[in-house]
Amino acid sequence: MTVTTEVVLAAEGLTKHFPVRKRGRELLSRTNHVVHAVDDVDLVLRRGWVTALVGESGSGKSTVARLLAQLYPRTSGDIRLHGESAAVSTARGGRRFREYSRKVQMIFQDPFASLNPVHTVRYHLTRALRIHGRAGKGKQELHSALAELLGRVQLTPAESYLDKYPHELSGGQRQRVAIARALAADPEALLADEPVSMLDVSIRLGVLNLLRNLKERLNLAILYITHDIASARYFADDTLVMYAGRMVEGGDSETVTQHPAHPYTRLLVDSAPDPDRITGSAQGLVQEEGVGEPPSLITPPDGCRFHPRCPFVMDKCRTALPPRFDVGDTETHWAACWLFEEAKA
Amino acid sequence: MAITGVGITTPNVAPADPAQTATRRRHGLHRLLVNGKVTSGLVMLGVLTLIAVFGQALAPFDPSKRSSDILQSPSLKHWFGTTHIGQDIFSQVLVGTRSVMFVGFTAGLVATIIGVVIGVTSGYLSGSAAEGLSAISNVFIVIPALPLIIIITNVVPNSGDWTIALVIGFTSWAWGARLLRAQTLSLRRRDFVEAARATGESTWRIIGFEILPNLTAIIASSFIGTVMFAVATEIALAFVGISGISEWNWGEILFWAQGQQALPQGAWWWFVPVGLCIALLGTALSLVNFGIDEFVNPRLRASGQSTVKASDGSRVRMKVGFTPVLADPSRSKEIGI
Amino acid sequence: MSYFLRRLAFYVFTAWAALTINFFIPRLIPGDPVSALVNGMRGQIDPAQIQSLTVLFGLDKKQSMWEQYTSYLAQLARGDLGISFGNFPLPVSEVLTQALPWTLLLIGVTTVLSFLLGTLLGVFAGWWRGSWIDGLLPATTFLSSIPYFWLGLIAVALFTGVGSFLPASGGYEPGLVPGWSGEFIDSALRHSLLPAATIIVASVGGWLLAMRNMMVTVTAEDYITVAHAKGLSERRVMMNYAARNALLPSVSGFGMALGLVVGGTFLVEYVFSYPGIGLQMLDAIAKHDYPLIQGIFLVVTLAVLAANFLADLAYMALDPRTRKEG
Amino acid sequence: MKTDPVLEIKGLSVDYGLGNQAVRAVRDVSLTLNRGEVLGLAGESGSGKSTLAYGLTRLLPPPGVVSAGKVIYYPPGGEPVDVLSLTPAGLREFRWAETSIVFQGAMNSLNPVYKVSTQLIDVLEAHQPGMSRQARTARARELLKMVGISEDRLDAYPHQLSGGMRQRVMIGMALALEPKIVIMDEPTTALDVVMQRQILRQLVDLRKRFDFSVLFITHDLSLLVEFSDRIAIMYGGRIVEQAPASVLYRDSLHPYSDGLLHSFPALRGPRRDLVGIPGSPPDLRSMPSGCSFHPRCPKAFDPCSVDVPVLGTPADLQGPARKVACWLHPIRNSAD
Repeated sequence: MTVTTEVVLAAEGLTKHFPVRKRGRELLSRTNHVVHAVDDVDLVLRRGWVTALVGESGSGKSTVARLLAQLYPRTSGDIRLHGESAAVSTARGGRRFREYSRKVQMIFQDPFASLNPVHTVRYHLTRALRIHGRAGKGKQELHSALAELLGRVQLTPAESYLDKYPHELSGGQRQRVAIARALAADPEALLADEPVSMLDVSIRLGVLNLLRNLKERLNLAILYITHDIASARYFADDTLVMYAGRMVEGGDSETVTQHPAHPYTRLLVDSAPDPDRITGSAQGLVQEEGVGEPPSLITPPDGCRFHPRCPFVMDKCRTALPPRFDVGDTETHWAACWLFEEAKA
Repeated sequence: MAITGVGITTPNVAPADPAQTATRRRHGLHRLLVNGKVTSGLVMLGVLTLIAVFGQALAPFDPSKRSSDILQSPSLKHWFGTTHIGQDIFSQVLVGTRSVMFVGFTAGLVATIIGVVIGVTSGYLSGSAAEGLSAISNVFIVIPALPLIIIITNVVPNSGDWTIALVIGFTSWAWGARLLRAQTLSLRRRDFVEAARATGESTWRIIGFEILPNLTAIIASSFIGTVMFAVATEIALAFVGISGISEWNWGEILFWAQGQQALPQGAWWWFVPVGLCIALLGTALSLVNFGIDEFVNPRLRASGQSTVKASDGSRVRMKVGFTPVLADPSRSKEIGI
Repeated sequence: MSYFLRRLAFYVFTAWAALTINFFIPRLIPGDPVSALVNGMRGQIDPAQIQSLTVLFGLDKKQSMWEQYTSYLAQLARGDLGISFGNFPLPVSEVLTQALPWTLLLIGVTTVLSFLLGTLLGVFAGWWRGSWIDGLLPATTFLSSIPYFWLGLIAVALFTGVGSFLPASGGYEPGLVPGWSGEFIDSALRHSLLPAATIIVASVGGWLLAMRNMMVTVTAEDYITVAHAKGLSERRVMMNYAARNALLPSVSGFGMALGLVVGGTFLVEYVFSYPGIGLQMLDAIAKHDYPLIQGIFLVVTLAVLAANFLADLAYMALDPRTRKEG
Repeated sequence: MKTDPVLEIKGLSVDYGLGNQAVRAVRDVSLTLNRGEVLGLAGESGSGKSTLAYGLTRLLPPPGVVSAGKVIYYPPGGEPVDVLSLTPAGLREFRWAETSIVFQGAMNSLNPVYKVSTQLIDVLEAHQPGMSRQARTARARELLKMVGISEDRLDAYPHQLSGGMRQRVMIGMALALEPKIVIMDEPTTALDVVMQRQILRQLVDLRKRFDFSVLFITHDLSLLVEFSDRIAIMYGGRIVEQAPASVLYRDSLHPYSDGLLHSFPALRGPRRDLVGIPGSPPDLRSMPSGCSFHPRCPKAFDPCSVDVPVLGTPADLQGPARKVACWLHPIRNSAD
């Protein structure tokens, strides 16, 4: 796994703080409270490569996707497309944003919500083609472009889908239409925000396999956001783990899932259902680490954000923010945890 | 592991379901129109609109013309009777329909346009401008509407139908704006709006083509609500004698009836038919609005049959909390769907 | 807490907006009816009153708009609303003090009663869908489509007249002196019965429908199913779970609907010649009594704001989510 | 294997709507819940698993109706009761005292306007009217402690609690009257894996202490395999396979079960090949003829599209605990 391909999209120090509405007495005070949704996130997406971003709900992983799609303005940090800063100053409209969206497209979690109920499949796809100038000239070219798009997501024959409204399609078909819409721009990077979590178990695999297939055929860079660490192992080349707005661990998927380094990743892996641990009645469930809940992101803990729940907490963890340390087992495996300070030395 | 051991015994299998024909999916306008309430409301409105257009031509008499038939009760000649100076009330009602419908629908249109612009803008945009617009609509909701309209009508010279319609329109857009703002706020956070942005759609296209079509039902219902309010207000203004006496409308008939002590004299026909016409128009509008409510909020839809025969033979109302158990559990007979 | 402060700020803003609208309206009146009156009445009208009318109507053309505005606000702060032309030489504030209690009692009590009655019926209609009480809906819809005043007129024709227990007009028997005497209170009550009944009949349908629809919506919530699953009594599920939650939007809607309700009830006062604000207002309009019109608009707006504020307090008491975070 | 039944569902059918508009969501389901076991019920959306649970407790909202079948409850040492023929008063008494339910949406299953304590106490008020006020409060406190929530949360409103805490409160409430059966409808689906694990751990613990049976409904088969004693798999309103959890995981008979088991990636062990299931779940309004899975089934053959296979013990396999409804495994003649 030492083949590294060209970096398409990179985030450097990406940070997003949402302002909190002031209430009561705070109206009189000067302090501005913010939700630290995403803090200082670095990541790269490579051509023909799937990078998974794993975390619980509220960990900021969806915000990362929206920041990368430039749907939200950043608080700070930079976004680089092929090494050049591609940050759009305002999140709204503009030719620069449109140019950016031609290269970076996004797929949303809920296919029941991401298609407008009043428009047909044809409208959704035609708009996406038109905006990016790929609708061709005349009806004939448009139709063949639409048919080709639907063919790519295995919705054939196109005629039986084009004039359907979203409510006439099943969940899996809707998500395929959403993927087709993203592909209409002919992007280089695809940001998939939990693309299968709202789908029935039996059809998840079909959509994931389609994405993998597209990645190979179109040489796409894919960011795969999920809360299901097992699917990251199955589908992604690299895996990053996020906790309470910060990246805590990263490396190639097999290593991160099989030899998790950060105590939070270990907790996540231990918590995942494991059918091989067949015990009749879940006796294997009895262990008492990592209790509690994720911290408030308005007043996140100092130091490592996991320290209030961490079974290995040291004094240092409470005050100092751990940088990325190499874990040492593979080249790319790192963890933001003081336990690995020596490993680096 | 697939062991194909066919043909040992065929167990007592239930008969196979017949292949189902694809269910026709009804949606949009069609589903709205099959709603009985909407249809009957629209039919009633249609009749009133026809009267509004052709009332002048249909009226058997000139509504203002005096005659010797003074204060007569309804007869074949004067269906709704006559006034104290012998005017035909039926003709007055027919002719007066136009002004009522005109003011109602013009005011409704004006208010809806303002409401849509203010509501959708303040819902889609954020920041202090949006907050300001929302505060203004809240102010207009709280300020008592009728006194304000009375004052303005009183101050503005030449209060014909146009003036009244505009005054009502400009003062009663706030309810619609508030509803639309709330709905736009929730639509704005929906994924399909985000997705349209991510695709590269421009802001005005998102508002016009992604958000507005989803607001159709609410716009229609707030339009109808404003029409109801405008009709009631116009009639009230005419009744208390504030609006001009240039054109006939239903309120004006009541104004004369009240001024001439019609009821104490027993001239019920001077009041009752007009009142029923007002109620008819109001009911028609309400029916359409009920239909729209049920369209927007499926929980309000009546579920057809509301009682079933329970297993003990009694009829049980279908309600939350106690699922009825059907009387005849004939298991052999699969229900044909 | 934050909810409370936000609402409070909104009321202050609305009160200011009403004051400002009130400031501009007389300045739009074409011609100069006020100075004509002042000139006509010279000698009988005292200089302080002339001064207050000058401020109210912006007759002092030498002043800038801003100066007019500040002196207008200062004058209002003193409670000086000018003199009433129609009731010369009574000050507007005095006319209002006489009329306001009648309106507050009649409209206040009947509106609250109608809300309570309609809401209660709505609870039943929404809970037992398809029952006879739900079947009342078409009738109540029809009734609420009829203008209040028309219903009042019919009521007068049907229930009053020679020998009837119910009087057709006025607030009390002519000749009685308003006060806390048993005779007066009895007479006032008798006079208010018919207008009150009119308002209730005309407005109950709206509240009923709103509550019924909220009940139907709330009944599909999970916590209602949980309450049934817990084996609670039907009455408890209906009242403490369904109605209690369905009430919340109704209460917040109550405050906002007041601005609309007030208009209709004014005409009821007119029909019954009930000596309240509404009658005064229509009277003042007929007499072009601009200071009184202005005063009434201001007082009514402030009264509606106050009622809204009470509705807000009720809402806060009912919905724990508006209270401070624990 | 325990075979002492606490709840027996016989031939239960549940419809949405009446007459010719009826859509049958649960078709002739028979299922037995044994005393003290965790019975997992798995299936995709629209498979009828939740409808089954709400139908048997008669909590299905209109237009749902139970159109056929019996649900027999065996109280310890008492006469069996047919839940479906109870009067409303009898049903009210039966509910929560004998069967309680933990719903999927912890967010919406608590009444937002009442304190947690009020909602814990009103169950006690309804079922044990003789209990004193102090005793009730003490019990409410005890219940919260049982699910690991500190007493000072007794006066909290639902909106002040996190999703995990709310679900714990619901579990505590479900145990208030120490029922014999607890039905759990996707109790952890809305929660994170870490929280899910914590709550399940607690549930295992509580089940040991109070010895109730659990009907655990979820679409997450990997969770069920680990957590339950027996698993029943539903498809298109019918139970298609039923077996002890470990047996089902190692050797599933129905192609649908097999497809489900090969639809989720394993976190541990060697990477295995994932197959998935082609097509999409059936539309209840237009069910395929015969076995409703046949259009998606890789092993479908002649009879599948014509005749509905009946659930029973397959003739080609031993062991009384297994049942399957598939033409690949014709059932033993004496099965029923």
